[in-house]
Amino acid sequence: MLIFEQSRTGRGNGAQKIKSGATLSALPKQFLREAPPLLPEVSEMQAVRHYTRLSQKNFSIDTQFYPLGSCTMKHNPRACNRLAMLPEFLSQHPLSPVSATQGFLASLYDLQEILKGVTGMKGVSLTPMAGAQGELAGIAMIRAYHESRGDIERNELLVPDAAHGTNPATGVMCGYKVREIPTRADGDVDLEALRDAVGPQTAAIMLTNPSTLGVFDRKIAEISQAVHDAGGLLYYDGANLNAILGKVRPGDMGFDVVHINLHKTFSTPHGGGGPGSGPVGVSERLLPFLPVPVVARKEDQYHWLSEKDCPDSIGRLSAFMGNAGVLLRAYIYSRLLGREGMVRVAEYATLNANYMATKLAEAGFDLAYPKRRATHEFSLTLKKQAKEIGATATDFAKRLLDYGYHAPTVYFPLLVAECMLIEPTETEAKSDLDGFIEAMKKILSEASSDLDKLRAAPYTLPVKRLDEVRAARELDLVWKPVVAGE
Amino acid sequence: MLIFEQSRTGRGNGAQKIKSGATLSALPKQFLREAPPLLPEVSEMQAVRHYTRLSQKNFSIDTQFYPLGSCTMKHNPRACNRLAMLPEFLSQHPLSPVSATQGFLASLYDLQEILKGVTGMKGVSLTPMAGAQGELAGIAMIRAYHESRGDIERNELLVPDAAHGTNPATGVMCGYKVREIPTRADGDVDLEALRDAVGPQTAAIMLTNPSTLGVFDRKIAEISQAVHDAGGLLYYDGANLNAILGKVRPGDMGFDVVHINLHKTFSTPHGGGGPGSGPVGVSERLLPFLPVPVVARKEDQYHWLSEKDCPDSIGRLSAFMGNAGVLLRAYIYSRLLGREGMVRVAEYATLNANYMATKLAEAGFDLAYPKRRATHEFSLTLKKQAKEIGATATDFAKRLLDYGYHAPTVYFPLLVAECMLIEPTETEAKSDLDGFIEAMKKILSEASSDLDKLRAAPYTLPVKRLDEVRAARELDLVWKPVVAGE
Amino acid sequence: MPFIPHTEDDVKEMLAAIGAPSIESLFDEIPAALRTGGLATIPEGLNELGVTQLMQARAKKNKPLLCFAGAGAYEHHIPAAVWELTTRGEFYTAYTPYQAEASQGTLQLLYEYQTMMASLTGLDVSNASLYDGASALAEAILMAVRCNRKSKSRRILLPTTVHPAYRKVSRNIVSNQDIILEEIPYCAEKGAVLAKSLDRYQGEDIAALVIQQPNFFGSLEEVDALTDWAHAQGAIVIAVVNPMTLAVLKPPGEWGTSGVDIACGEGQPLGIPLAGGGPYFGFMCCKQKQVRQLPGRIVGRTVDLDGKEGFTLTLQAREQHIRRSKATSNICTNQGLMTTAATIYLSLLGPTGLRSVAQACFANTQKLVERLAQIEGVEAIFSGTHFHEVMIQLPCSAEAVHEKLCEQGILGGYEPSGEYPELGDALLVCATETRTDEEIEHFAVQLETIIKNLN
Amino acid sequence: MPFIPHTEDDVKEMLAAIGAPSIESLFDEIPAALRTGGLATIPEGLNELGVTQLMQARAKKNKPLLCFAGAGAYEHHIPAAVWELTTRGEFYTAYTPYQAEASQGTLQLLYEYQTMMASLTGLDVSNASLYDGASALAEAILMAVRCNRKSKSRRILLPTTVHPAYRKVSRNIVSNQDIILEEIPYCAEKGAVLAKSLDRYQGEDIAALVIQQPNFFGSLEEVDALTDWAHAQGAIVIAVVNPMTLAVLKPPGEWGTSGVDIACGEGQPLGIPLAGGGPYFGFMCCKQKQVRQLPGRIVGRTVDLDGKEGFTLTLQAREQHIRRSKATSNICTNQGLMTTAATIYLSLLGPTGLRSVAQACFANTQKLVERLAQIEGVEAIFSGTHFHEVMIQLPCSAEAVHEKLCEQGILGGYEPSGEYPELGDALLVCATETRTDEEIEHFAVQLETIIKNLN
Ligand SMILES: Cc1ncc(COP(=O)(O)O)c(C=O)c1O
Ligand SMILES: Cc1ncc(COP(=O)(O)O)c(C=O)c1O
Repeated sequence: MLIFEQSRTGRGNGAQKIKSGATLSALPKQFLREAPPLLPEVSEMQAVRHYTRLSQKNFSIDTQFYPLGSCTMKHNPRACNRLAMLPEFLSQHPLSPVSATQGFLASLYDLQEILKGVTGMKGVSLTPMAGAQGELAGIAMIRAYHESRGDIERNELLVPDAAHGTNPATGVMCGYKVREIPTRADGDVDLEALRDAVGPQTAAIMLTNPSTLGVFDRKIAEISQAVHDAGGLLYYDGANLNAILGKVRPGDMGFDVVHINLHKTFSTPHGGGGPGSGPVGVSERLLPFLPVPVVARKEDQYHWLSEKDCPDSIGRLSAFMGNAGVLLRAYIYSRLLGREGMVRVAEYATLNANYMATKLAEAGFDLAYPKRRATHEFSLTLKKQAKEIGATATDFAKRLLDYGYHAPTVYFPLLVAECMLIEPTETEAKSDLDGFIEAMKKILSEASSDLDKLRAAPYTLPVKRLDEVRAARELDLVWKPVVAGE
Repeated sequence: MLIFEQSRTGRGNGAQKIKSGATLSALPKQFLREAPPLLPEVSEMQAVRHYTRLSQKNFSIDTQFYPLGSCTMKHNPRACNRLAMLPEFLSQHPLSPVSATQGFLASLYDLQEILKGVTGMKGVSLTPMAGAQGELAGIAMIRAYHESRGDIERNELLVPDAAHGTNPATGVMCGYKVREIPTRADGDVDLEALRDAVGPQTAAIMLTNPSTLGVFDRKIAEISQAVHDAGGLLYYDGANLNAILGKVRPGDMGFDVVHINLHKTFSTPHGGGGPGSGPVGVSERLLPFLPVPVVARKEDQYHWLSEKDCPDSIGRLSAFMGNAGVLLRAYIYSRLLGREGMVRVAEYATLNANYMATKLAEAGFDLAYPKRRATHEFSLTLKKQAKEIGATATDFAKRLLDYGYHAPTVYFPLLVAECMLIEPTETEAKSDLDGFIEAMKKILSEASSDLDKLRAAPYTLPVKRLDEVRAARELDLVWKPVVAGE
Repeated sequence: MPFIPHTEDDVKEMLAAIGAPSIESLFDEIPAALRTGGLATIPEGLNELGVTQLMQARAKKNKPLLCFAGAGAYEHHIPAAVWELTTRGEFYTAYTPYQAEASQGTLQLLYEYQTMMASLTGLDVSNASLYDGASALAEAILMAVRCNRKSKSRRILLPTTVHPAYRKVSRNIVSNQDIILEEIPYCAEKGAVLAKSLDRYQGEDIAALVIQQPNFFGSLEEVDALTDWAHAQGAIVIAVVNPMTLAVLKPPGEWGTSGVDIACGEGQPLGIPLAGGGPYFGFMCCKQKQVRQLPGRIVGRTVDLDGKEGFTLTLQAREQHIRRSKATSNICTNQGLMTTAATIYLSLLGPTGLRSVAQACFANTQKLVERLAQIEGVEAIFSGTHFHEVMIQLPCSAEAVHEKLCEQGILGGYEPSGEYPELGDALLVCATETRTDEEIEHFAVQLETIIKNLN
Repeated sequence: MPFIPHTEDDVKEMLAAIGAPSIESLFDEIPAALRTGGLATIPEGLNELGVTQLMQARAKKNKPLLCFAGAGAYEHHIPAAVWELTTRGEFYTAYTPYQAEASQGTLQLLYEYQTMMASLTGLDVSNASLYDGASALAEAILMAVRCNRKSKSRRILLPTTVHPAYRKVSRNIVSNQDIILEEIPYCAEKGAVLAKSLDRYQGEDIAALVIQQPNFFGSLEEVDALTDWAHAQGAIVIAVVNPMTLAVLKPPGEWGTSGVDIACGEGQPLGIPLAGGGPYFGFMCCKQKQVRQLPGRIVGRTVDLDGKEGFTLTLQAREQHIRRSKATSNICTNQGLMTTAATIYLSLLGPTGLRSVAQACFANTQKLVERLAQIEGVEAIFSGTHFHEVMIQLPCSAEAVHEKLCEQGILGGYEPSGEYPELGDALLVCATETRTDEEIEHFAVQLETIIKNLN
């Protein structure tokens, strides 16, 4: 039942009514609203009950194994939330002067330093509010860099076909043409094709390494050289940074710009879709273009650098300081892990992924790149199952829900047919991996024995399989009250 | 699965490991433990997931209508929790000097005053930790009072047969013999029987008014006079105080002592069984005996009264100050309600109960006291259903769970056969009452059409009907690891 | 190990299954030459106790200020239930609801959110959030350019009464797409844009006009006239609004004769703590006919195999993960949790609660300005109708006053000299429903003293 | 109306259904003569904003102190997850799990709790909590008297090394049942009871002996000898223990040759905030053979109709709601939520985490005492082995020192002159794992200065 369907006109929640004795008679009528907005009129208990029950209808990391490839659904330590919500942080107005916010600024400054350390970059700006905004900042910096050198003919961005959709979308937002680079059968970028594509029109290449296929591109040095030789720059999409923490740094691989999804590698909670945070790091030559604000230190005092201090900056990307509270959470997480803990993230995430890949291959599933090491994630192709039995990646995904496991990412990357991209993360125990593997085996046998059943899964969730086609065709995006007599 | 079954030896949760570099070598070995205790070894995520999922297996006020008679399961406003958990309150050591705890003391003092106001008593002590400890304090004060006057032959306590089990149990703990007084067919205490029972041996009578039958004893003035005339005192069990807030006060009815269940009338959360809080209020003549500590005010400063200040006190009943945090929650609640809000509690709780009683009677259920007004609760007797169809109060209770409603109190009070004691509280909306009534009707028809199905309910909960007899016969109270080879 | 559940035995078994000699060997595809020496600059790990002590010490270095600042972020009372529910693990630690059947909680909530926002703005549909108010305006401008097929100019009129940071952010985000943001001035007396001042654009090709209501100065714009003017020019109208004020102010969907086309803004006033500037959330609503140009996620109601009501992400073909370079925006992760809080906030307040907040904000700022105006040399700069923010003139250095107020524990407002030098010494002040009469008096007394001492 | 969902229409419909003219008429069975005039002394209602402002102001009137006090309540680090989970509505707002099928969350958790407590104490079974440590001792004494069928004396030996408040509370609770609590002295040098000092009770009818370990002074008692002595006398042995210390100290179930009969104590160290003294929780464990005398609720594992594992309250025939005047205790509502927190706390710490806390407490107090002993005239009073609390001697008025320390923001410990005048000027100090080296040094420096100024 929707909250609106529990609403009754004239029911007030007195505890939230502010008594001001004020009227708005001073306001000319033309500015005023006539009919009240359609907001529910419920008691506090009705609201609490409604949203508590709704929450119970979600899968989440706190309740299920959630091996969503490239999304890095790992444990969100509770201390990060608790400490980022200390009253002194929550009550800080964004325009408070630096003299009153030294504790907050010190934390952001330290985070900048830590991110420099793990990426091997020379400067970091924390302001982008998600990975995609980090990309926007990064590509805008690349553009500003070329323009600052008068190198204005570069109008093309190279993007491997395995790239996340945000990469090409960002390119276009920054005014670039996007050119796709194919991937070889072994999962590495097709270096020949890249060499053919690269040229004086190349502004940059956007790469994820390990890629979203779940393999580490072994030719990264050659790629870097090819692009740099042509005067282009290298952009690192940090969505998979968790795979290589402390093992290899984007800076050492030759990248000029990197964004980091703090909501992935630094385990800030995904919140049912956000907020995230996408700090950007840059090499020396791009330093002047970093988006503001950035935190600087002078002796023991911290202060903001803004447009005035950074005249070449691509400027600000949010009204204030990006997703500050997410930054605090990431900072706390990074201190909980420390240097040893960060390396362990890469190590155990990789161990878990390789274990699952091996076991699932043994169970009869096809790895998309069977000859390769898995990184922190790996892709299966269910092409065989789809063709031979008629069970698609969607069917497996939906049925997994019945077994109490969230489905992996499906149909991404697009170049792997019937793809399942599986990322177990370092925080899952072997026993949970084994449980998932068992479920996959069972579903495989169900697929042979009772395909119809599989195709109608799930059965144990609040709803059965939803009609997504209808959702898009008969758009129903807001609730409307049933008018009496209709 | 139990948390122990997820444990693996050697798994450490590093985030909770304190590095002290210390050993216990300074401690003689005879003081030391040899084998480590059987505590689970799980990661933070495993613990979070386990207890989150466990929580989802509970019915609660936040998720269900929970009309448990006499237990007053009403909405627990979230501000009470949030504000009682402000860091300055949580971090206060109980032995902190009054100079450092004025905010805390002021709140307790105000609460004492508010409780005096609603009960009509002359003094209040907040220290008892639940209703039953309030009873113990109250009866101990009555005993101390009689003894202080040299009136030492009084060894009997009168308790109506409808009384809660804590009443007679408390009497015995205070060294009294307990004598039951019968209830008349109309629900009032049998005044004749009382007059026969009362005498020089009578220390006091313990009464709940409205009683746990869901009726207000109209002869309360006569009862009071009869007991007082014989030199006995009147104890008010305040579990149902919510029914009469602002309508009639125990003090005005002639009671000498009262306890208040803050976790009922003042809506502090029940927490799956506690904590509660059971402050006691007394009339003038019992003031010297109040348990300590009590908060006093001198000009604008608050301080504790302890044994030294109150030489006749029955003393302290807890190591420190009872359930202080519960007291803060009750205080916050009382300020949210205020005087008008308190009267409304009684009014709307009574409206809801009378509405349900009427509707259920119309639906074919028998009210235990059909000629009486319901108070904030009322009792049904399912004698007819049990006898004619074979469906017991238990069956109805279990089946209600399937309909998403917590069962009312069943088989209490004992004097009503197949009793269901229903207390909807003021915070439930008419639509939820109607839903419950509908469910009761459906179950009634199910009882006739498919008794077997009813008798095996519930079906939709994490477990089916549990074998309670086996639980008591084959005691399994702690988990034991399966030793390899067994 | 913190947060890693593996025992030594687990590791051994797993490596054996993989057939790898060590964890290290799993990284053997990384060219040795690139391998990192270590993370020397990263501090060692702390346990939770240590981090708690660290962050509590940091928190103490933040000095709480009595807040009379708004300028895009407002201190409002947030009912305790809002964050107790929002931080429930099932909301807090879920991902984007791609698997609809396993995400009905988040999805239904977002559908409710969309309904509330559409109703507040008086428009037909809402997306499920953007990053913040400023970037939402940038997205609205991009959307307007996409929607306005008739206009070829890519020219947007952007009054300087729009939040300065929003204008900058919009510029930074849209400028690489050859879009022209043309700033238009305000009336120095009213602190708002005069419709007649737009006469000079009459007949020109304008893609869109942006109107902020209440504007950055807290003044009310002539939204009806401005909207009608723009529509007459064939321009799209973008409203930037504070959703709290929409409890009482005319919703953008009703501005002028046909209402605006797009409304966007900052959702922070709806139950989101100030928190140093974020996370907040941007919202965007539009008319039904333009829904396919709306950026960001959208939830729709549908049915399951049994015909039972359910919710799912829909119109995903607008989004980057499907449409890639042709998407309406590159946004992926949005501000989901913040909309969760806002939805719960709005449910707890309801229409009357929200209205009472708006009224109290209006009344308190009124009181504040009246009280401050009693101080010699202090007065409201603009004569127009204001809502819950007012630009006041000071008789001495605003920067100095602002600093001294902070020393006294008061955040005295927003000091506009950087962005609006024409205003001289001024402060943009604000008193929401959380400010008491005593606090207003305290502010006034402090301000009076400071001015005296400075003069 | 706050928290009441009724609309005017609802009220009308409901009254019509009842057939009553008004809500007021529903109270017509209350004799008019008794009716309350009103609640004049109760303040008017505040909205949530108002109450928030009130309580925040109250909180600010509480002055935080750097805590070196224990004496029955200890500042420990509480992992953030503990209370985030404990305050989930489904735990927080559930009732006693009388309907087992609808309460499996709470019930399974309690079964886990019982297992943990039984293991920590080394005994067979545990109840599901009592009010607090002090009242748990009172209940243990009552239980011992019930269990010890051979003893007719109702005489309990209660060393004065047992927490003074526990002794008082026990007296207040049990004294109406003709039970005699006989206090026995401690060795002035060791700060503990000497087993040989009990020789004078040899052969007497003693129902039970109470032993607190570590005792109130933080000293370790000769628990083996004391237990064996008591058992030889036919007395029941009751242990009062701090469960945190049982990570490293010998569990009561292993004291002497056959272990104690009953162990009880205060659960606060297991994840419960200090909170001005409560709510905390009492625990009680005993041997299997005495489980039917155990007061309070007990959860058992059983099966459902399908044979599936499930949990339910059991042995309810001991309890007041069934057995009424013959119940083992009058306790009904207990401290359920606190045991929820403790169970989660213990799960997060595990055996090694809890051990590390115990070790750090031991080490920090050791450090503290060594550092304080460098101050002229300050030294540990007792020579016995102490755990994480120590009674120190001061060279000047302890009361004055305590007060001055508070003025400096330090809670310097428990000042024992009221309860133990024989100790002269003394302080019982404690440094848990939460105290840093800097804080210990700060305490020492302040103490030194204060002593200098007082002398
Ligand atoms: C590989 C990759 N790149 C970029 C992104 C975009 O990041 P965000 O969602 O934080 O905007 C994602 C997010 O899923 C991703 O997986
Ligand atoms: C009528 C009555 N009296 C006394 C009590 C005992 O109160 P408590 O559970 O707080 O100890 C109860 C609790 O259920 C009750 O309903």
